Amino acid sequence: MNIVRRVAATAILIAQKDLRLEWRNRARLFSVALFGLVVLLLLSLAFGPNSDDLQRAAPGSLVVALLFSSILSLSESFRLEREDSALEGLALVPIEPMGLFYGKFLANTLFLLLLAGILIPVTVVLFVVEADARVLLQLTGFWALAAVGLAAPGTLYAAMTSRLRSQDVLLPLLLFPLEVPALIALVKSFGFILTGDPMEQLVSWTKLLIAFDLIYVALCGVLFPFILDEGS
Amino acid sequence: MRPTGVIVGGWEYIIAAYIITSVVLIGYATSLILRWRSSRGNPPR
Amino acid sequence: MNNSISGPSKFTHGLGVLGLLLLLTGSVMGLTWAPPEQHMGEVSRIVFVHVPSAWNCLLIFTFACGFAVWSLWSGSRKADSYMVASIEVGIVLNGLLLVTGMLFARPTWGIWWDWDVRMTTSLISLIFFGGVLAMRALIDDPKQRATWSAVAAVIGYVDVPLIYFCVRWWRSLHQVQSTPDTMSPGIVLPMRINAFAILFLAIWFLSMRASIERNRLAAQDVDQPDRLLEGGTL
Amino acid sequence: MASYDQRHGSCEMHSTDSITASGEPACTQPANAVTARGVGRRFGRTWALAHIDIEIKQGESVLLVGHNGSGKTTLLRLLCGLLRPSTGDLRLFGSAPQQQPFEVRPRLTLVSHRTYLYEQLTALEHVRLWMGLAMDSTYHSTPAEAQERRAKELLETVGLEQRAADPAVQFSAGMRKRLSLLRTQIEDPDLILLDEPFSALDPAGQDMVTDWLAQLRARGKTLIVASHALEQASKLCAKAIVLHTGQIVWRGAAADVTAGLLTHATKSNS
Repeated sequence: MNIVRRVAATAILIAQKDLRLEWRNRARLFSVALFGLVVLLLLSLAFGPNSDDLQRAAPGSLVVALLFSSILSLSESFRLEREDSALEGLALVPIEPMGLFYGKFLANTLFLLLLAGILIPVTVVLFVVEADARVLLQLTGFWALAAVGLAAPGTLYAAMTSRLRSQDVLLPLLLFPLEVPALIALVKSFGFILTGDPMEQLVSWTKLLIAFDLIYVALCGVLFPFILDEGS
Repeated sequence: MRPTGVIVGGWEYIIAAYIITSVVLIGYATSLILRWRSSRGNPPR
Repeated sequence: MNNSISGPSKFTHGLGVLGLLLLLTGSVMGLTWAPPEQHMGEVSRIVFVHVPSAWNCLLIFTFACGFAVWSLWSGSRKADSYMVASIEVGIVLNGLLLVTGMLFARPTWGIWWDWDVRMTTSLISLIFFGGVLAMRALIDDPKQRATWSAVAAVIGYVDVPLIYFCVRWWRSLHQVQSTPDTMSPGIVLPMRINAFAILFLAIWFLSMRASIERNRLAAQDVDQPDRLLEGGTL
Repeated sequence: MASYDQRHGSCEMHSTDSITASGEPACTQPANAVTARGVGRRFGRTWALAHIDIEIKQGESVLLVGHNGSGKTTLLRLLCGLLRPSTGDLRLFGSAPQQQPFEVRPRLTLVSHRTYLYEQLTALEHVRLWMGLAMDSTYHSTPAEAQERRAKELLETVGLEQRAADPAVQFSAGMRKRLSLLRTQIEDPDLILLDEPFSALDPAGQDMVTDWLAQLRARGKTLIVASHALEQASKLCAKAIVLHTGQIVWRGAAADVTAGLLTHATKSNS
């Protein structure tokens, strides 16, 4: 089997496994989403009760809630592999490291998408935003783009920090600064989607997000095998 | 600010900038020398 | 295992002294000899320390990325020591450029902080590379420490132009970058002198910091204990 | 220092030798399963293992004995490439486990005291995951029913067919051990490293493992067993190595290893 097929086959197996574990652990998705809801609630209380203020704060609040809950789910994704040193078992097989990365990345991206499915409608309600089905779909689409760019470095950093003390501080410390371009692009495009886009700027932000995704999905895949080598 | 649009004065900011720069650079250099001494201080067996 | 104590060469020490002298010269020239800029007046004299540290900060972070790639490629201690040195020196210059930038922003724009392209970008890079150093401090195994921080440094470095580009779209207030052609020679010369001065100083910093790292690692080296028993092969 | 440099020089020579040997297929001498020369491993400032010289031919079985903290687990982890030696030259089947993981690792497996299981995955799902990951080129082209059948057969060999649909979190320590032992069947390695294979198992399970390992041995597999259960383990292995504080202090026939010898060998060297 050539390397690409091996990576793809491994990635699919790992993603299947992760999603299955995720499904068995539905309580986790539930609690992560609940955390996102709490963030949204706090932000809407902080910016409210004036509905104009709320509407202006809606895009930023949604992005912050999504990022905060994403961090929780990402840091969890490698805890599973550490519980019984399963990662070591995978290294012995030996598994294609890139396959492991893209498998985890895929599962994490899907998980982040699920989060949006819960948090976006709640934002629309709490922040008194007018939104029809098309708007909701657009918001989800942009989040999907950002989720890819968040899951790629997120998976890589989670793999590192899960082995360190005080991982809960370190993961956001490393990941949030990195996500600034995605965050700005997301806030801007959410704003345009919710309040109209007279200058047609949405296209350029989409391009920026896609470029961000491509760079990180490729770069993190290349760098991941280095950090997997526990044989230090 | 005068109508000509030229900013007048502001020497306190200039002096602060130069003092901070020199303090930071000298401070870092000192810390490097101290750390270098201590890293050399317990020579390996 | 190289157990000898490592330190900068005579040439590097000389470069450091030269950097110090040049910095004094450039700064005195900037404070006295250089003419005030036509719009910003005397306050423009801050650029003689602000702009050179910004240039060198970017250059040193670029070094850090190069050393990180070298470290991943070769796994050598030397590469790792220079990588951590460049990150640390880069952070010092980064902090410097932020503070002088704020001191420049207050009299010219009337505010301490503005979310403009360069300030935002340099604030984020400061936080990120600080995070890399924080991570390093938590890893005990030298090999793992080298690999992981190199991976993080490469990813962070790639992010810098993305942030820059993104914030420029987001908003911009910073003045258009001046080129030497539009500036009077009285401003260009001290700026260049200080740029080289800080570069030379930074090279001395790098060399010192890298030596410290290598000395610390060498102090960890312990020779194999003596063989207790001569045994045949099984 | 000097000895390290000499050793380093000799291992360089060794590596060039092996490259020419692999370049010329005429050289038919089978490579040793394990060749360790002057291998040592350091954690921080302490040496967990030092001056390890081992040669194990293919098909041999070796018992690894020593008190807790004598370096048995570290040695096993070095041998399977999970750890890199700090010094010395280590080769498995003629290749360095760290430099060529894809040549070496498919040919060996480690049954650790950790079981490498996912709490929420069922026994059957574990087996199928391992089968998939083992990258047997035939696996992905095999029809799903055949895969399923093979997975169930494998579970029967460890007596877990009744619990195939239960998640690992419900398993007792012994059942987890049985499930993790299954890996030695799926990957069909040439070299099997076992860290305390008898721990956590009931007598029936211990007999199962003994029979199983005897079969593997009969099929010409190389076994390295680290165990405190001297009685069972010495039945399986021909040779024995005694480790004490990270060094080899005794080598000989596994049958000669008794608790008395262990105390004597380790005491006379400390």
